[in-house]
Parts: sequence; structure tokens; C-alpha cells
Amino acid sequence: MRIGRSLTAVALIGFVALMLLPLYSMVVLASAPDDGDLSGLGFHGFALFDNIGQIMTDGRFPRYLMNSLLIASAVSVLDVAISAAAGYALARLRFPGRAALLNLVVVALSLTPAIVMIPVFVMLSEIGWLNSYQGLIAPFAASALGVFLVRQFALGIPVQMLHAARVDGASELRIFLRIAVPLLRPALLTVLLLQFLAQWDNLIWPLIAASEQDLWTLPLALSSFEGEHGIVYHLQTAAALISILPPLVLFSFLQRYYVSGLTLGGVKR
Amino acid sequence: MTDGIRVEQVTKRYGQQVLFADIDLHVQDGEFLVIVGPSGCGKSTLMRIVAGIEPVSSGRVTVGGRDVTHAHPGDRGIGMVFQDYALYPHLSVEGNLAFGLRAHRVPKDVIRQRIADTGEALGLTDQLKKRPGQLSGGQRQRVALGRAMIREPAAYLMDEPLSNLDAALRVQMRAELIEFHRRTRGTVLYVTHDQVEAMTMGDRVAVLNEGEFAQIGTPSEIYERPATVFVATFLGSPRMNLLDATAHPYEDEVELTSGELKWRLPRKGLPADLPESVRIGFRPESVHARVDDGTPACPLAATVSYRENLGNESILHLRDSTGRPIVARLPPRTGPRDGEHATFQVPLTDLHLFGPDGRACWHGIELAADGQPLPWSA
Amino acid sequence: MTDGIRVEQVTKRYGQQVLFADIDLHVQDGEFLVIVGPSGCGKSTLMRIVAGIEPVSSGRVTVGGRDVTHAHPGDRGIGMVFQDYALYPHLSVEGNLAFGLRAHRVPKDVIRQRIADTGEALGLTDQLKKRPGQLSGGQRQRVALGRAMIREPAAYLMDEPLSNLDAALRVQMRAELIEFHRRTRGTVLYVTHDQVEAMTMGDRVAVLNEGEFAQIGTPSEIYERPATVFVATFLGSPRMNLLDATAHPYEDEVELTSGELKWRLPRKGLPADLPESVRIGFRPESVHARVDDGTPACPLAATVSYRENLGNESILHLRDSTGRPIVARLPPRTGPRDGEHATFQVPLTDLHLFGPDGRACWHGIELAADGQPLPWSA
Amino acid sequence: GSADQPVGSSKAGPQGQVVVWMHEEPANTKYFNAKIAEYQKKYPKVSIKPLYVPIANLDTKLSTAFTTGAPPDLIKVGAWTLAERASKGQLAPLAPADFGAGSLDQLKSRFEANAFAALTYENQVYGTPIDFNSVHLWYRRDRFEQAGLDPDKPPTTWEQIAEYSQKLTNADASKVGLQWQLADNIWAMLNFIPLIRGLGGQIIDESSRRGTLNTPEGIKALEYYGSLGNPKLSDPVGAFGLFAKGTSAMLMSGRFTSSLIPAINPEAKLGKTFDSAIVPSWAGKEKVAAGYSWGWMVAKKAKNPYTAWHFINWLTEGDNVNQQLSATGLVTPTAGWQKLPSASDKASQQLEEQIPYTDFGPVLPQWTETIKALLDSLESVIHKKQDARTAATAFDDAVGRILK
Amino acid sequence: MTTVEARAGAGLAAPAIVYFVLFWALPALAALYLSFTSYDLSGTPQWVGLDNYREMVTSDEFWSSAGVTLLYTVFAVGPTIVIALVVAVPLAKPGRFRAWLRGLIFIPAVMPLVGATVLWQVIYSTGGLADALARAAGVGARPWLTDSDYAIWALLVMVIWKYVGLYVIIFVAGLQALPANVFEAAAIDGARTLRTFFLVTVPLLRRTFTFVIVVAVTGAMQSFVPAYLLTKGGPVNATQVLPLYLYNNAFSYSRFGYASAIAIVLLVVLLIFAFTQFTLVRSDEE
Ligand SMILES: Nc1ncnc2c1ncn2[C@@H]1O[C@H](COP(=O)(O)OP(=O)(O)OP(=O)(O)O)[C@@H](O)[C@H]1O
Ligand SMILES: Nc1ncnc2c1ncn2[C@@H]1O[C@H](COP(=O)(O)OP(=O)(O)OP(=O)(O)O)[C@@H](O)[C@H]1O
Ligand SMILES: [Mg+2]
Ligand SMILES: [Mg+2]
Repeated sequence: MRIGRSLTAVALIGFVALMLLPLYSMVVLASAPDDGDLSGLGFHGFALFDNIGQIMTDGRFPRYLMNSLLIASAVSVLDVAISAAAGYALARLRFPGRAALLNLVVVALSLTPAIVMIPVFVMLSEIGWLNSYQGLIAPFAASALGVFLVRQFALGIPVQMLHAARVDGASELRIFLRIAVPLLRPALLTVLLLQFLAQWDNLIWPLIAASEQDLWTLPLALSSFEGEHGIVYHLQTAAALISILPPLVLFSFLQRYYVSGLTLGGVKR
Repeated sequence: MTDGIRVEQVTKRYGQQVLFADIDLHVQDGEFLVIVGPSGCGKSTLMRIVAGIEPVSSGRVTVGGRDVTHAHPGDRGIGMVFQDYALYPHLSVEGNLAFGLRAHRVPKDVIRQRIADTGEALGLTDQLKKRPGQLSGGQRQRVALGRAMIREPAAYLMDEPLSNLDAALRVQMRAELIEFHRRTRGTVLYVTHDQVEAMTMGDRVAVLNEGEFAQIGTPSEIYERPATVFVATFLGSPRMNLLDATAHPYEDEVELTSGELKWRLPRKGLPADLPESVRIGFRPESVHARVDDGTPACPLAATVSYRENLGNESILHLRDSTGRPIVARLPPRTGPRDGEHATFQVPLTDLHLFGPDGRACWHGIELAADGQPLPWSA
Repeated sequence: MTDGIRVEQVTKRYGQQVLFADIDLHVQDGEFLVIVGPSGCGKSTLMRIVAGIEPVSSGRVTVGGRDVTHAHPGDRGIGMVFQDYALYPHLSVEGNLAFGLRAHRVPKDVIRQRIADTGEALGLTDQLKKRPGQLSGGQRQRVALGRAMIREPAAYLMDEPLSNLDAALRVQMRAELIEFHRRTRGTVLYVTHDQVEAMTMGDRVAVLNEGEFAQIGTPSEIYERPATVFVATFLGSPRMNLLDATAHPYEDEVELTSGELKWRLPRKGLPADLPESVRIGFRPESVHARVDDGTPACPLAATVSYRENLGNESILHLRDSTGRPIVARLPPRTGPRDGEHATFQVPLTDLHLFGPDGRACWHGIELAADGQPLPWSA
Repeated sequence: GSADQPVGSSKAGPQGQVVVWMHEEPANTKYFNAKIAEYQKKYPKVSIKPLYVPIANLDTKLSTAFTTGAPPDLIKVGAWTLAERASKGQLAPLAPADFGAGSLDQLKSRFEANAFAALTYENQVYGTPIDFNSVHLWYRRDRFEQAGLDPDKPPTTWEQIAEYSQKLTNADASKVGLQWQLADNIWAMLNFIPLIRGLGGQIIDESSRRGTLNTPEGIKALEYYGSLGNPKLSDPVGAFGLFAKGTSAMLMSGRFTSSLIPAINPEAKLGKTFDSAIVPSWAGKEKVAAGYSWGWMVAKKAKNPYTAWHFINWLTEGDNVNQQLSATGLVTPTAGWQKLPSASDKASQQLEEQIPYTDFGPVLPQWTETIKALLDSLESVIHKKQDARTAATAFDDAVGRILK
Repeated sequence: MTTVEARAGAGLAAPAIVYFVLFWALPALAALYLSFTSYDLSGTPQWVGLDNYREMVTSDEFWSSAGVTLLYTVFAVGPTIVIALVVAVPLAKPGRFRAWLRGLIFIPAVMPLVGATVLWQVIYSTGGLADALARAAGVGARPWLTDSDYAIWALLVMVIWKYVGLYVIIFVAGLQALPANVFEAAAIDGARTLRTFFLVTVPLLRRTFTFVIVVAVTGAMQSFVPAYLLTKGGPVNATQVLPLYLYNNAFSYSRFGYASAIAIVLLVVLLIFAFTQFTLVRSDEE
């Protein structure tokens, strides 16, 4: 048993090492003073902090970073709220429109986002939401993925527990907030994370929906290192390295709320 | 509330399986009604129907005179102890207890007080901060019980609320519940497998079997005048002895023959249409080593196969002359030893007669003056 | 297997709380050992430690002479009935039963046969295709029981396996289990709150309380010679009556004074160092309306507060002349009515004496010839 | 900008807001911002609002912006996409008056002769040129020396190139002679045009809107194209990277290469390690070079076209062209630009020399799709997925469908 | 259905319904309409009936893209899910060390794709890290991105590397919701790692699986950014997945009607797929 455990540990560490290998290359590239040696294998000079300094003092990069943080946070929080409510309702409540919602979710999952962009773009321009934070946030205020994920997890909440709360006289809203939401915590955190990352990586929508550079986001900053005749590698990878940090910090913070055994001891079965 | 709980013409099906068809039950306002029945007979389902968490296939449920068949469980004015607890796993014991109160916007200090009181009454004071996952089985069950009691709704549904408690605690909780019922006068529907609970707690007992109520009556009615063989054998442990017999009417007596037994009963009081083929029933505690207070009794010659010593009593497994098994229950350390042969006495007043259809024809207790327990007869 | 189960110097802590410290238990090979104890005392935890699903804080567990303290639960040769069932929710009853057999590569047809047999024995034949979510509480418990039994491992851990069954079924299951144990000769560790189970099924009974075994012995030892006040009051329902008393030695007798009571015991047999301040214990069934077989008995004058009729017996709640509550247990429909005053008899052989430290000093049964149940004394 | 914004006119002079979109290029961004400040100082009633879009996303950004009918006033885009936009009525034709020119010809005369070739669609001129390029030959002197070739005598014919390439290619083709710029629409075209046009053929016949690769000239050009270089070589900066590292010894590229290569590999030095030469021709045939240009264009729905053109005109005035060339390397081909101090380098002179025979490729509303088809055929030939004839037919078929 | 429940359900679902109607259902209808038109993103769409669909089925490029997409989907989804699950099971347990590992595995997932693709272009370039590893493994250097036989696999490796961490987290969340005592029972029943995994973990995780499979497949069949950034669909269209073909048509060639038709076809295929998945698991709704 102990041998098995350490084998697992060794295999895991090996896997993680493999996953991290490209990141080594990344650090090498990001530390280069120029784009001279692009093999990504060995350091030639270490200018990582110079590079980062150069990026951060450029002026627009910090602004893009802040925008990304703001939009990704707003979107993920909104999405969690809307998806949690809808996903729970889909899984555990019977109401008119339930089938319709489920179908909508599946359609949204199956429709290529690129094709949606133009109609949404036109719609937002009609209501004057282009070039505004709300125009960058609203189209992602909910997600099929979020609703779907929450629904799948909510199906695992023992109905008996919800019944108990009903019998206890709790309103459906209270049951949702006080019973379902805490029990769905890992799922909601996951939605939060997924949506945060999706926004963190959202290149095209901020590009087309905002024509103010003040509203642009990180991926556009990264793309800006790509010129007509190639890329400024050492700077771009350094910027990418910086852009890893916020979501990573968010993730390590959220990690402590991923806990198993949330439903332990609730029902005897 | 003026009308307790009514279940009217309720049918419940699971797919093809009909659990009960057109069942009726009326629990009076403030009444404590105990439901007993074999495992899987539908007791929990009935509770859940009343609570509104299991839809009926057809029929009507009223609580306090109001039709609640389609009402939300929270609108029915009931509290429930779930057989499988259904605790909120993410909340502490305190949180579990407080949940219903908070939902009803009970003031904070009242909640605190009630939690303290309930925790005390249930012996959970030390566990208030723990989550269900950190509790023992019995502790969980007490939380489930506490959650229903703390709110003091008009009606309670309790599904085997004491089954996982030790005997001492169970006695205590029983007393607590009786006291609680006396105080709140709530209507209670209570499922149990424990004979003591059924006999001591219920104003009435309802025996559910195969989708219908075999009998509903006061505990002593159920015990002393079981309506069917099922009721007779289901309550009481060890179960009632049954002997197939033939009844021969004589002038003012009826002779019951069963194997080598020949027992005579006074004709008076026996139904006129007593069928010829009957079953005699008598409980293990009715088999006495000797009867010396003059009560008329029937002799029962038998050999002791083996005895079980339960401490407070002994169970003797007997075989009569034709080898039929008979169980007797005697005070501890009394009665014949293993292998010994003896003649036991079964008081006439303890006999029951059942017809071939399983329905009771006659109960010996009718012979007793007023059907009350016999007086002090030293 | 040659050594049953050994728990050696095991300590278990949950955070600050020490559940038990340096506890020892030896279940002999083939023995049926029943563990009883108050709710939350650690019975399930002990089981889980033996099963290997709860780590010990320190100490050693051996099964069949092999140290398994750190072995995988599957390597311990045990089967377990979980108090909270822990059924595989995605498998049918059949699938639940077959799971362990499949894991042990039992041939298909054998599995089929055993499922049929076990299903039959547990009365689950009609439920084999259902999933746990579609079963009643009692049915689930039977599946949990069946899952442990079907594999026939060397040792069984059963945590309240019959608590949710009706009395009739429980009798049947008890017989089934006894028969099963007789056949397989497996070592069994069995937790129950049911006195009948504790007294009839166990070769020995272990009473766990506050992190240690208060007494381990045969059922009759435990019942007739309880080592401590705790053991005496824990087993038996209603619990043993206890009266504080003072012991005054006289020539060849000792006089016990308690309130207005003055009882004399023969000095012979009493320990020489009997403390002055003692507690007299006698069980409710030892309070007789009258004793007429000549056994020496002590008189107890009391008034009936109220009586509970359990059908097969009556519980009388009495108050003695100084108002102390005393409980008596009498055959049904006998004894004085509510409010009546009477003098009861408590046989000398049924008395217990406990010292101020709670340990027993003397058991009346020592007076009986050989400590065996008294012979047939008509 | 809101509706009541003042706009410029020849009477009122430049004023109001002008929104300009162009692609991001750090050096240019810096220069352009400085110029805006300068211009605004001179014309305080004007506010120029630039938006620098990552180059890969500029077209998408523009397409969507035009969809809502609210595009920017002024855009800088590749001239090759001009026909696409003009054909959809998105662009305003050049207004000479806004430049203070009496006529189009007068305006044109301020620029190099061929400068508007790429900016004309259906006889309408839609923009002014900037970043004007003609592709010529770049070669590694060091590699030439190693292979025993004279670095001062670069090849002048395609036949010579083939011969040199063979000498410069090692056994496992991990070092090659001429390496085309692969996997890129515009560069595929720029590399291929000298080959096919030099033979007298053409990619498409614009009058009959037919693909004409499946002709003897087309097939020969394709076969030649497929015979050079090693398409399996890979570098993060593509052919530029391979050339910068000396993996390839020759490259067809523009004037900017002189500064790009040292930026990629600081060890590569112009004139020492690498050098440039005039575009080769087929032996005995006319020289044909390929070129491209970016253009300043004004949206048809622009709110302030006068000011926009005025600003662009200003950018070509005084020393601005010279400053731009030295600061950004971008050539605005005003007449006589080659005499500017910053145009004294060899590559500028070669560019200047090539301009008269530079071909800017087809001007088509379906340019992107057409050139993607060309790229497909070129790639399948050089990757040996298809022979030249099949690839040529495939292209002609595709063009038939695209232009139908 | 009680009215209270119905009201609550409708109330909780309302924001989502509004959102999905506005941002997905209406665009879907627009796409459906546009798929019967010729629309170049300017002017008004011209009705062309089934022309776009006709062109699609006769286009080699469409079919080759469809083939690439199929390959891409199968080999992006399958390995990602398998690896993620195998890794998630040991990582789902509590512990500081495991939390660390989870964090490390997650790093690629938090890297913007623009950055990640550039990194991989470097890794895959001649003499890059991929070559070094391949040489170390005795395989020898390969033209990872410049050979049409390798490019798709190179792309897949990057995609798997990028997204496996996300799926690990999803599985971890799913695993943490499972009843612990069932695993104890399985251990006592003698089931070992593999048996427990296949007979208990996997079936209990079925809802998470449905989610992961549906999302991974729909995601893979709609994703074009990785291919667009890493290889631009080349060489020789070897990595031109259908969504990239769609994107090019929509935004590069301004053939929005034709692109819409492709989107509709993709939509129908994915709807069929998603609903099959749903009906497969519908039986376990308690
Ligand atoms: N969802 C279901 N689908 C099918 N059958 C079910 C379902 N739920 C319960 N049953 C069946 O209905 C019967 C009654 O179940 P119920 O839980 O009411 O029994 P019970 O009387 O409470 O039994 P116990 O004393 O064992 O708790 C059982 O036979 C059970 O198998
Ligand atoms: N994870 C835990 N954390 C903290 N305390 C725990 C935990 N698990 C159990 N306990 C405590 O340990 C004690 C013993 O629990 P255990 O389940 O062994 O009791 P038990 O004897 O089986 O009781 P019961 O008869 O009620 O089932 C209880 O007081 C319980 O609250
Ligand atoms: Mg039940
Ligand atoms: Mg327990």
C-alpha cells in the first residue's frame, strides 16, 4: 500500500514535470535580452526583470491588465450568480420553461461563438453599449457551460436534504442560498475559474466591441508584440509570464475552498 | 388547528407496483398516532405524502382542515424527522437546528435560547459546533429529531426517530417526547419498530400491512384485541403462538381440539357463527409455569427445547406433544430447565380465536369483567 | 484464522478530543462479541479502526494474528455492515451484493447462487433489481447486512445491523445471523443497542463507556454481575433502581438503611470491607407484587404514580414513602392500580450493592446455590 | 464623436476629431503619436484619436466596425485589401482638393510614378501610399563564402539562384540556399509573382477573371518554386529567422530586412554577414519585381474626411517623410524620396530602382480568398502533395469559383 | 409541481433565460437566416436559398476541414479526459502537497493562448525543445509544425497541454462531491485501485462525465484559435479545422452567409451529439 502510494506520487510528479517543461522554455525566452537565440533551451543572459520592467512601464500594459482583471472578475461573478440559479433550478425545481432553458443551454453550447459575434455586435451598437464596460461584460454574463456544470452537480444534491429544508419552512430562495449554494461550492468555484480564464483569454470580443484602447484587455496587449514581420519574443513571453500570475493567485486562493466531503453525514444511504 | 391530519382515498404507485390503494387515515388534532408495519410496507412513503415531498398518485391530504394535497411542504405547518436524517451536511449542529427558525424569522436571541434548550434536552450540548459528518449515528439522529422539535409546528411526522439510540437514551428521549407532546399538544404521526414506543407513546396505533391499515386503535386494543392474525403476530416479541384447532360446540361450552390438546371455553360470549376450523392464539407471556390466583386456565404440556436468558426474562422454546413449537416468556431464572417436561397454564382470558380468513372471532379478555386489566388479585 | 481480532493499546483522538486512550480488546477466533455503549461513545469508531478506514492515533490492530494496523481494508479479511449503510448508489441490490464477490473473482454462477440465497434469507427477493434510492430504510439496511454476509470473510464488523427493522423481521434476522455464525464460525464484532440482541447473540458482551471498557463478559455475567453502576444501569430497560443506603454490620447480618427502608442481608458472602455508604440496586423486574415460593425477599412499600401497559408487561412507576421514584415491571394486567399503595417484594438474590466509587461490592445472586438460574420451584 | 462635432472643410480648415486606426508597430506608434502632437499643436482645433490594433486582428476589427456603419475616419491598411473595401462602398475616393491639389493627376505627380497602382480599383483612386515596398534579393555573404561563391557577385537570374541554392544546400537539407516565405498569403504572392510574371505569365487574368496558372509559364514557375528550399525547416520568425541564423542563404524580402535581421540576430551585420541585390530575372527575360504598399484610406462614412486627408497630406510635407523613414523605416514614396538623407542606404536605392517594374499583384474584391487559393497550390507543390499541373488546375478551378 | 416551486424555479431561471434568448437564441436565428443568404457584412443580405449548403457539400476544402475537425476532436477530447481523470483521482484528496501539484498542473490553463502558442512555436521550431526531447527519446528531430503529417499532432499536444489542467479541476470538483463512505465500503469489499476506479469512481462521476464530454466535444468542434495562432491552418491546410474555415470565410473572405451555413451544420451535429448524451444520462435523474 505504501509502495503503491509512493509510486503514485512519483508518477504524479513526473507528469507535473512534463507539464512544466514548456514553462521552462518560457522562462528562458522571457529572460532573454533579445531574440537572438530562440531555441528556448539554455539561458543566454538574464534580463527577465528588465523585460518585465520595460513592459510594465510601457503604459498600456498595466491598463490592459487592470481591464482584464475588472472584466474577468465582473463576468465570472455574474456568471456564477446566474448560472448557479439557473443550473440549480434546472436540476432540482420543476417550473414552466425548464425544458426551454435546457434546450437554450444546449444550443448555446453548440453554436459557434464566431457566428454569434456579428449579431451581438450589431445589437449592442443599437443600444449604444459598444465601447463600454457593460458591452464587454454583458455578452458573457452567463454561460451555457456554467449553467450546465451547476446543473450536473446539483443533480447530485440529495433531494431529501432539500425536502427537509422545505419542511423546515424555508422559502425556495432560502433553500437555494443556504443549502444549494454551499453544497455546490466546488462547482461554483469551478465556474468562477473557467469563466475568469475564458475572459482572461478573450481576444476577439474586446477587440471588436471596444475601439477605445482604454478598454482593451491583456490578450490584445500580448498580440501587440506581434508585428508585421515577426514577434518580439522575449518581451511577449515576459508579458505572458506576467499574465499568468493573477489567475494563478486567484486559483491558489480558491483552492482552499475546494474541499471534499461537503455532503458527508447528511443522509443515511 | 382543528382537524389534525387527514389522508383520504390516497393511492400511491411506483411504476407498476401499487403501494397502497385508496387508503384513509385520520389523525385527530393533538393526537399522537403511531404507525407500525413491516419493513417496506409504505410507512415512510405515507409520511412523505403527508409532508408533501412525495406526490400522491390520487387522493387528498388535509392538514388542519385545509386541503394541502398540492401545497408546498413549507406551507403545511409540519415538522419532520426523516428516517435517513437528511441533515444539512455543511451546517453545524447549531446551524441545522437554527435553520427552520431562521427561515421563520425567529429573533436571534430566541434562537440561541432554543438551541441551548434543545441541545440540552437531546444531550448534544458538547456537539453543537460539529458538522453532521463528525457525529456518531445516534447523535445525528438526535439532531434530526431536534430539528423537527425546535420549531414547534402544528403537526409532526417522525420516522423512526429513536432507532439508533441506546436503550437508556431512548427511555430518556421517549420521556422527552411525551413531555414535549403534552406541552405543545401538536398532532404527531410517528413511525416506529419499537413495541415499547408503540404501546406507551401512542394515543392510537395504526398497523399498516400490504397497502392497508389492518387495524387502528388504542395500544391496548391493538394488543389485547388484535383484529387479524397479522396484527396479533406482528406486535409482541416473541410473537403470539398460533395453533390450528377445530371447534366443537357442546351445550354451554365449546371444545377446541388441537393435536392432543382439548380445551373448553364457556359458550357464552363466543360468537354464534364460530367457524369449525379456527386458530388459537396466545402470547408467550401468557404461558405460565403455574397460575395460582384461581383464574381459569388451560393446561399445556410441553418439553423445553432450549431457553434464552435475556436477563430480565427468559424465553423458553417449547415443543408440545405433537412437536409443534411454542414459545413461553417467563421471569428470569424461573421455569423448567432445558429438556424438562412440564405442564404450563394458559389463562382462558389470554386466548384469542381467529377464523380461517385470518380475522379475529373472539378474544379471551372479553371474559374479564370490564375488559380492563385484571385487578390486584393477591 | 487462529487469533480473531486484537486491538492493542489503541488511542484515537479527534483534534483535542481523546475518544479512547490505550484501549485493548481481544475477540477470540470464532467468537461473537457484542459491543454496547451509550450513543457517541466510540463504538463505530472502534469498528472503523478495525476495518482500517479510520487511522489510529497510536496502537496496533491485528486480525488473525497478523498486524494489520497499516494494511489496506481489503487485506484484512473482514466484512462490514456500516451504520449508515454506505450502499453503492449506482448499483442495484444485486450489484451491491455481488460487488465484493466480483472483487474476489468468485465465479459467475456461484455469485448468482449466493445472491439468490442471500436475497431470500433477507427477504429482498422482490427488490433485487432496485437501486438503493428506491428502497425503504429497512430494505437498505438488509442490503448492507447482506453485502457483508455474502462474502463470508473471516471476520465481520456489524454496526447496528438490525436497528431499522420491525420486531418480527428482527427476530427472523437474528436467527438468521446466529445460524450464519454457527455455520461460518467467523469472528464477529457486533454493535447493538438492543438488549435482546446483546443478551442472546453474543458469546461475550463488552460495555464501552467514556473511552474504556467498563466490563467485558458473558451476557449473564454482565446482566447479573454488573461490575459498575454504569453497566448495571446501562443494560436493562427500564433501568435498574438505585437507592442510596447506609450499611450497618450486625453479628451475622448487615442492615441496610435507606429512607424508611431497613433491609437485612446475611453477612456471609458479603465482602469484609463493605463500605458504610453503599448504593442498593435492583432491577424493575425484581420488584414483585408478591413472592410466594419462599425465596427470602425484602419488603418495599410504595404508591403507584402511574402505570404503562406494554401489552406483554406493565411498567409501574412507584414512589416510596420518602418520595423516591422506583420502577417495577410486572406481568400485564397485574399489580395495583394507579394511586394504590402496596407492599412489594424484592428477592434478596436480586439485590446488588455498589460502593461509593461506583464499583460493585456484592451481587445477591451469589446467595443462589450455584449462581445459575433458580431451579423450577413450584 | 458626437453628432455636433465640428468638422473640417477647405473653408473652415482642419478641425474636429479624426479617428485613425492602424496596426500596432512599436516604432511607428511612437513616431505617429509624436506627429499627432505636432499636428494638433499646429491645428489646435483638431483632435486625432489613434487606435493601434494588433496586426493580425486589424481586418476583423475593421470588418465588424464597417458592419454597424460607424467606422473610423481614417485607416491605414494593406493596399491589397483596398478592392475588398472599395467594392463594398466602404471607402471614400481620394479627393484631391482636400490635399490642396487641383486634380488627381496633380496629386499623383507629388508621388513616385507607380505609387498609386496598388491603390486604384476600377479606375478610382482610394488612398495614398505609405510603407511602399518592392521585394528584392537578400543573401548571406558568410554562407556564400563558405560555399566558395563570391559574395560580391550575387546571382542575377533565377537559373543562377537555382544553381547557387544547390551549392548552398547541405546533404540533409538542414541548410539551404533560397528559402521562400511560406505559409503566409501575401508573402507567397510576393515570392511567386517575379517567377510567373518574369516568364510572361500571370496568376489571374483580371479581365476574364480566370485563373491562369495552368499555362506553360504558370507550371514552369510552380515547378521552379517547388524546387527550392526546404519547407520542413521551421523557425518562430519563419523565413526571416532562418535567414537571420544562416540556415538559409537567400531570401526574397523588402527594404525593412536590413534592420529586421540584426534585430532577430544581433550577430548578423548588414554588409558583412548579409547583403541585398536587385531582384533576379529569368535569363534573357525582363525583370519583374513584386511589391506591396500600405495605404491611408478614408471611410465613406467618415464624419471628417477633409481633416483626415489634410492630416495625411501634412504627413508628406516638409521633412516628415524623411523623419518617418529614419524613425520607422517606412517609405512614403513621394517624388524624390530617394534623395532624402535617410534613404541613402543600398536597399532604398534598390527599391527605388525596382519601382518601375514592380507588380503589385491583382486588385480584386476577393483578394484574400484568391491568394489563399494561390497559397494552397504553392504549399501543396513545395510540400510535394501535388505536382505542379494538378496544383495549377486546382488554383484555376478555385479562382473560377471565387470570382464567378 | 407546486406553484411555489414553479415560481421559484422560473424566478431563478429568468436571468439566464433572458441572457440566452438575447445572446444566443436570437443570434442562432440570425445565423439560420443568413445561411440562406449571401452577405458580405455590408449592405443587405441577398437571399440565395440553399446555395451556401450546396456549395458546402461540394467543397473539398469543407470536407477536408471536417475530417481534420473530427480527428482533432477525437484526439483532443479523448486523451485530455483520460489524462485529466487519471491525474485528478489522486489529486482530489486533501493535502498541501496535492494542492501544490494541482496549482502547477493548472499553470498552462491560465496562460493566455496568444502567449502559449508563441511558446509552442518556439518549442516546435527546428532545434527547439521538441527536437531536443525527441532526440533524447531516440526519435530524432522532426518538422513538427512544417510537415502536414506532424502538424496536427503537434497542435493536439499543445491543446492537451493547455487544457488538461482545467479538466483536472473539473474532475476534482466532481470527485469531491462523491460520498466518501461508499469508497470505504469498496475498500472493505476488497476492491483495489483499478476496480474502485472503474466500478465505483467512474460510474459515480457520470454526471461530471456528461458535462466534460459534452463541453469538451462542443468546445473542440468550435475552437479555431489554437490552430489559427499556431499554424494558421497549415501546412497545406493540414490543421485547418472547420471552425477556422468558418472564421476565415466570415471575417477574411467576408462570406458571412456561407460561414453561417457552416455554423448551422456544426450546430445541428453538436445538438444531436449533446442531446444523445443527455438522454443517455436522463435515467439517473432521481
Ligand atoms: N422510488 C421508488 N421506486 C420504486 N419503489 C420504491 C421507491 N421508493 C420506495 N419504494 C418501495 O416502496 C415500498 C415502501 O417504502 P417505504 O420507504 O415507505 O417503506 P417503510 O414502510 O418506510 O419501510 P421501512 O420500515 O423499511 O423503512 C418499499 O418496498 C420500497 O421498495
Ligand atoms: N470526524 C470527527 N471529528 C470529530 N469528532 C468525531 C468525528 N467522528 C466522530 N466523532 C465523535 O466521536 C464520538 C464517537 O463517535 P462514534 O460514531 O464512534 O460513536 P458511536 O459509539 O458509534 O455512537 P452511536 O451509537 O450514536 O452510533 C462522537 O462523540 C462523535 O461526535
Ligand atoms: Mg421507512
Ligand atoms: Mg455508531
